[in-house]
Amino acid sequence: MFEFFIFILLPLITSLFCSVVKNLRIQYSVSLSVSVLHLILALSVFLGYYHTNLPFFFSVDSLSKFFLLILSNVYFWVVLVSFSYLKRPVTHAAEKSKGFYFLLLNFYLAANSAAMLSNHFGMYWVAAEATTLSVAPLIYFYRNEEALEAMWKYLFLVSIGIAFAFIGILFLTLSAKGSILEGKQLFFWEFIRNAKQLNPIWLKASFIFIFVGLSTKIGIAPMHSGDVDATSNAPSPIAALMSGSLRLTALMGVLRIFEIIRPTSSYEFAKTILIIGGLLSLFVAFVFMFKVTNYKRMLAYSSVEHLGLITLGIGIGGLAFVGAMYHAIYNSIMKVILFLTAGNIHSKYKSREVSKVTSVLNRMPKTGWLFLLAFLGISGIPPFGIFFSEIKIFEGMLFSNKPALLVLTMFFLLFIFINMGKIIFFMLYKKNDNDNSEIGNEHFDFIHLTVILLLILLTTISVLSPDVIYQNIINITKDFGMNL
Amino acid sequence: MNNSLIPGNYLFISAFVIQFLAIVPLTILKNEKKAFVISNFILLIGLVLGLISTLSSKLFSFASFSSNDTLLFSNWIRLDGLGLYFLFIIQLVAIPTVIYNFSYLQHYIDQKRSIKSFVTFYIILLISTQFVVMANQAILFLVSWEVMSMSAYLGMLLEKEKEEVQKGSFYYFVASHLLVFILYIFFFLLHHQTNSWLLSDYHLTAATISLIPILFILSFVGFGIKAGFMPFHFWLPQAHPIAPTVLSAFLSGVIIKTGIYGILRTFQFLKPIPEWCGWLILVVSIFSAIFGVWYALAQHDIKRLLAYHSIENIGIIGIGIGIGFIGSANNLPVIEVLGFGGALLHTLNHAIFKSLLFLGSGVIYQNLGTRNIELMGGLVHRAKYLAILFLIGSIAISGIPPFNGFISEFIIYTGFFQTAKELKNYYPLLMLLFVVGLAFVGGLAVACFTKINSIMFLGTERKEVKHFHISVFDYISLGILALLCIVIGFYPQPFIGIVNKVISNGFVAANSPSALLNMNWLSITIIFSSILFGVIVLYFAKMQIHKRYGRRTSAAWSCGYENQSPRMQYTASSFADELNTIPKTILLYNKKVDSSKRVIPKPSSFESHSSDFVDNKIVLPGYSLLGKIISKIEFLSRTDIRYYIAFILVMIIIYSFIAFLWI
Amino acid sequence: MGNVLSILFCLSLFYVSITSRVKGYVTVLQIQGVLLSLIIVIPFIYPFSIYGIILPATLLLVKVFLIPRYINKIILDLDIRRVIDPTIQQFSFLLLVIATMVVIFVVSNILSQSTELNVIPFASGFSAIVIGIYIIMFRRKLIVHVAGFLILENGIFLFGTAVASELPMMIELGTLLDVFVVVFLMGIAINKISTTLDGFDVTALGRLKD
Amino acid sequence: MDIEILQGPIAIFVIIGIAPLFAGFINKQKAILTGRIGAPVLQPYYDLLRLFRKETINAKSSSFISQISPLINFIVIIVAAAMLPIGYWKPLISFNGDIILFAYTLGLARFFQILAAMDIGSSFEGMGASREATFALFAEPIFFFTLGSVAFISGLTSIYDIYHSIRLDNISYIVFIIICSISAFILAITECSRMPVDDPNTHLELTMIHEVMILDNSGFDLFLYLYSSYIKLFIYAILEISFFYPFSAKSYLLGIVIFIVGSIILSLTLAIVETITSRFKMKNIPQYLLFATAIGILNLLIYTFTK
Repeated sequence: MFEFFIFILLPLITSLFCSVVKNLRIQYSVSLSVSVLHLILALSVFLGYYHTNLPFFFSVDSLSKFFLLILSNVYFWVVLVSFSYLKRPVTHAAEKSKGFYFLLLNFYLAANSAAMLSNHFGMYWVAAEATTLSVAPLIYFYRNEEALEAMWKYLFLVSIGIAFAFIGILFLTLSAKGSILEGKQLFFWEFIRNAKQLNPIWLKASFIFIFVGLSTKIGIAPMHSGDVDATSNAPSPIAALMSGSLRLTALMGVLRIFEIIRPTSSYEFAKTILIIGGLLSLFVAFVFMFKVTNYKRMLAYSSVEHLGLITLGIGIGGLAFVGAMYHAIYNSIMKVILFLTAGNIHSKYKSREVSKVTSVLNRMPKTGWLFLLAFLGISGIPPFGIFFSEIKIFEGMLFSNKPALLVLTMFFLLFIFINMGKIIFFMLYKKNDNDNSEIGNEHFDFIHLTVILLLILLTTISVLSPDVIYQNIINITKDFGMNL
Repeated sequence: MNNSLIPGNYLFISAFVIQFLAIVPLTILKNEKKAFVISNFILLIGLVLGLISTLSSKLFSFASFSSNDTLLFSNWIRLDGLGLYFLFIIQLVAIPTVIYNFSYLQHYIDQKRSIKSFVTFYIILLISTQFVVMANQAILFLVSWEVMSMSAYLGMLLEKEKEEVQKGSFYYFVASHLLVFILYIFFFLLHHQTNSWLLSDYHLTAATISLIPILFILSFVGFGIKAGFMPFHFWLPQAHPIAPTVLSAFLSGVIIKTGIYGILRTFQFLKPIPEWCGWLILVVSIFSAIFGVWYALAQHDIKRLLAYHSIENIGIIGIGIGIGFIGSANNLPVIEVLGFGGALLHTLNHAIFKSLLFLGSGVIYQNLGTRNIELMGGLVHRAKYLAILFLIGSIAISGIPPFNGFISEFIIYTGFFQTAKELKNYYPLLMLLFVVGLAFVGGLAVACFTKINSIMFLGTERKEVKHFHISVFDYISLGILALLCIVIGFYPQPFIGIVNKVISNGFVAANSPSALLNMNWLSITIIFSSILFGVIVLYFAKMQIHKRYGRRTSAAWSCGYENQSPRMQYTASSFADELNTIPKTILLYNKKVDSSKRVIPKPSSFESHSSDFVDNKIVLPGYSLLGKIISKIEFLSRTDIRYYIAFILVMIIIYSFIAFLWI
Repeated sequence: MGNVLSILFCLSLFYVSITSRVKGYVTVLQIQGVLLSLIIVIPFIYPFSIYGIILPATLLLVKVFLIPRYINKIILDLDIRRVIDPTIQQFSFLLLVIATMVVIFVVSNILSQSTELNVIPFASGFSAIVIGIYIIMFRRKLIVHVAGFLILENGIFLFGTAVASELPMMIELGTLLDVFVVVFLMGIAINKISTTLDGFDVTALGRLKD
Repeated sequence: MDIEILQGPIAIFVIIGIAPLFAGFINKQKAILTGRIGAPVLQPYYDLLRLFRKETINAKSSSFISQISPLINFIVIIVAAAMLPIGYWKPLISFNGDIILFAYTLGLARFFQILAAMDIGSSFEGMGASREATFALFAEPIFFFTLGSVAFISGLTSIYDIYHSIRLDNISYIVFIIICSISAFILAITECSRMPVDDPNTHLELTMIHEVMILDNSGFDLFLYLYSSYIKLFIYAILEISFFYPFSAKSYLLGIVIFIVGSIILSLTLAIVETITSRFKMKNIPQYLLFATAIGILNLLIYTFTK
């Protein structure tokens, strides 16, 4: 019960508290302490120091504790920088948003934790929808036209998507007709245990609907647009939160149904669908990297790419699945780094257009170098984790029964890398005649420190590759019935 | 003692620790200059210790050497013959560049430019490069490889505000990422076959022989991109010129050799290699060599010219490797030894003279502020010793006796002759064609290096030089390298011995034939010495004759043509014009002659320009074609949300259809 | 009884596809709310249970009173022109709707042979889902989009009753609450869009693209 | 035994000594063929002596390259000469692979020659240097297609061994050798700047290659250059003559006779060729050289596939 309190109720209470107490500093300190508590508990659950016993529709297995830790970690860093982020001068309209910021953030934490920990499809659905609702107003933080449009699109597209996911859940019920599950609750484990008895047609339908519906939230192409709009227009910490954890929350729904479908005859079908989805996402990222002129959108497409890669890895299975799980952690941290540094750039240049952002390395050397390192990291350069997870995915793909996909994937990744590099290097080095580039009078602020800490964290966990993470991922693969 | 390092691991480890420590002053000291000098000094000590440790290994002593005693640190590090040899090359070239840094980076400090990041990346580059050749674990190898590539990339950014630096470094960046993808597949396949990540475990069994061609192609393309073989070279002439000189020297001298290392390392577990692999390498290499040097001839940018020469020399090394492969395929250790021996020695030689030339050109660049050789001239009157050092490097790189370039080319030639002799039939014909190709390359190299030497150093100054300063560090670093050129040229025996030992440790299975050692090195030494001796004697004789019959200087006669001006000298463009016109379609060589034939002529001008074929006809058009195709894909970039909602429905229908097909 | 109500539901769908007034949508939403409440309340009338009445009552409250009123308020506040502007002719739209419904009913019938399921509510619900999407796809007004979304939600609800899913009360209420909040947020957004972007059409939303 | 050791040094002295005579001989024959009396046969010696005694003048713009280049040229040419056989006399330098050393030492000479020409900073010398670099490049393959192809066929890599491996027992091999010797003749013409590639008689034409490179040399420097060019001419003559050593049937004496007779016949041939042909256009020279290379390739092809 204690963990239920910490994970779900406490953030809810804090959320209420934030609606009452209007002092931003107090809100910040309370939220930060909640996030620390959350992180500590998530970590101890993950490490097995704390044995959980959650009530109602909640329980913990290897997958949920893994994703919960990712969420908790990302959330902690986002909250950590939030205050210094909020201190920055914004427009008068956006000033009003600050009051809601921590309220919604805490609500988000509660909803997302609930989604991660739920063991019931209905509960999962409600919580996942609640995360959308908590994030949507945050997208509108700046209260300008773009933000409004992005919020509308995100809200609308994701709501419809998630409604489709609900249809998928109903199909799942339908598939249980005539089995011993009929009339029972929609608990994950019940379904997993009795998956073989489910009606394959409805199961497939359920998978399709849940996957397509949640795709809007994960950002799987071609349902990615709402996500891209939202992440590119949200304030950077929120964008980081969305890329780092919200997408994974949605992915978890897909993973659950995938886990159910695994022992049945539809397994291969589900894998194919996941592979198609992943490849489509890579393709979309590949296409848009040629066109994109807005660096935050570029990062959003990078998220599409990486979630696509994770989906692809899951679809391939085996070693690629392990790689995908690693990718989930590394990508989440990397995205926080990227969005935070991009946010720094944005607050200096006041523009998201690449053409207006020039010679970043001269004008803000610290941010510039960190941004460069982050780019290297996200494109799979060691020692930043993505390298290690990518090679696992690649290896898995090479020795799956579809090695040709590897060539396609590498082709996409290479051109994504080239075009992303072009944009980022343009920003970093290009010298504009107009700017009187005063060299390096950027002082070291809190966000730099955070980013450096994150880079160190990422490098440490990717180089040392703690056995506990590996063991947990192995447990997940065992849950998914894969032998390595 | 089962360790290839005779003094044990401590010296070895401490060398690396000290090299790492060199980063510390950069992070804690505020003063740029102080931090840099201290750090560079520590780095130098670390490298010297490393070199001592390498030199005291069994490879460089009389101790016998078996491949069993090469694994260290739970098999993650392997110091076998090949690894130690490349380690030696790396450290040997790194030391002069680090010495050179003392004076070179001073210029940047004077310009108030921050060099801390550059020095940091340079240190990381040096360390990671050493790890590349020592790594015995595939992941460690890949990580060091990537760190090496990326630190080199980051180092290139020292003058990042320049357009050409942005472009060139980007080429490098993309190429190094591209090749890593190929290496991934390569190592995955090996891992899958042997179930091990250790390079030393990679022995293919009979069942997996069918994989050898695939593995070979992967390795050749992957490592070939790094090495800069001709169709894959497009990044090299873009990237090397724009890097800071020390870095270009190290890139051209050492980093591209890691590609060669990779190919040679790969060969160790790709046995039996099919013969066509050798032919493939030979053809690609001769192509690289000829066109590398031909492109070089058409360049006016000294560093780009040298970069193209790297392609040429990689081609020559590749020729050696190709012969070695053919020897291996035909089970003829004699040929194998000659081929690999030539390749390995040329790798060392090229590392030496290429860094010598790059560092020399860096000195000129620092003083004149330009890399365009058309604006130089008469520098011999300013810097005689620099001219001599540069000349030594030039003669060496052209493969002309009496310096080291000749020695390795000589081995490769002998390899050709030997192949023709051992494998009768049609081999003599084919081998002769390659020999002629190689001789042609030599001729082009002579044309090219006479061009640069004469345009840069000889004649009169085309552009006024205010002052020309060369520091003592420049002389030390260039001197070390030039001395090595001379030593290997005049007295190659010890180096031949080392190369032979490398080959017998891991290349040729049975007791290796001493084909390399049996060549007439003594005659070569004697002949070279007698040439030197003869020239010296004749020089003194000449002095005496001048004393007797007189000698004076006067304005050049030039058929009585008076009022010569520096601008009337032969230029680099005109020197090479005739040669470049011949393959102008491949060199994309175009001239712009603007001369008026009126009664009172206007000023006329002549320009020539060459651009890279692969880059301009394949890579860039390919990329823009892709971009064009992509821009046709409009349906994805709609602003209207209704389309995306329609996509949900469409995807559900498509997926349902797939599901329907599944039944 | 459920089947009759489902058919009435289908009729409301026909109405919604030919009406050209925004008000018509609100009316249809209210009717559908009532129908849905009736459908779920039937099993609890006899024997009567208070517990079973909670959900239908909430549903009635949310779908018949709160949401339609809220939408009406927006329509009045913003003075949205009463006429919807469709992108295709009403006639073709109706044809499309009919064709879709026929396909759905036929497919459901085929599917019902392998599984025991209640064809009429199932197909009606599914039709509502698809027609909701159609409404969004072929109409420009944002408020109509919201209405389309609500029709889709209603369809899901009906569909849920057809497959007899046993969701716990708490979760059912949660879903209702979620839907309500979504609509609430959408309303706010439409308000903002009409003031800041000067329009209540999708065409006003064209800034974000690549 | 003692004589064998002495063979090498003696051969070099013979080559160095006779070389100007050979050049004088050609000139004399040319003069006779064109109906002039011509300079005496020993004229090259007189020229050399005259130059030796003259004051040396260096251009102001020249550097140390101009000082050492003639020396290197001279020494290197002598070293190259030391690898050549005279009859059955073993040359001073003879080891496996000396054919490569031979080609590359001449390369060294050329390298410095070009540098020395460019050292003056005059456009005349520049032009000559550029042409020298270009044509030498195309001449290089010819060398390998003549001597080199024999080497590849025989599997030997020492010039002495290569020439003495030639056997006259196989008709296709004889044809092969004859064509090789024709190629070698073209090579000699090119490398020694004779007609139709270059005209050794004129100085002041823009059509010059070799002569224009040494325009600004005088005195002892010019002496060295001139002497090296005489030796070079003779070296290539020997390369050509040596194809006929097999007729000597391994007799020392007959070998020397062939050497002498061959020299005379070759000088006559050169004189005739120079009399009856005119210079090619500059831009046609690479084609001409490529033609010679093509002969070499074709020759080797035919030989390889008719065996």
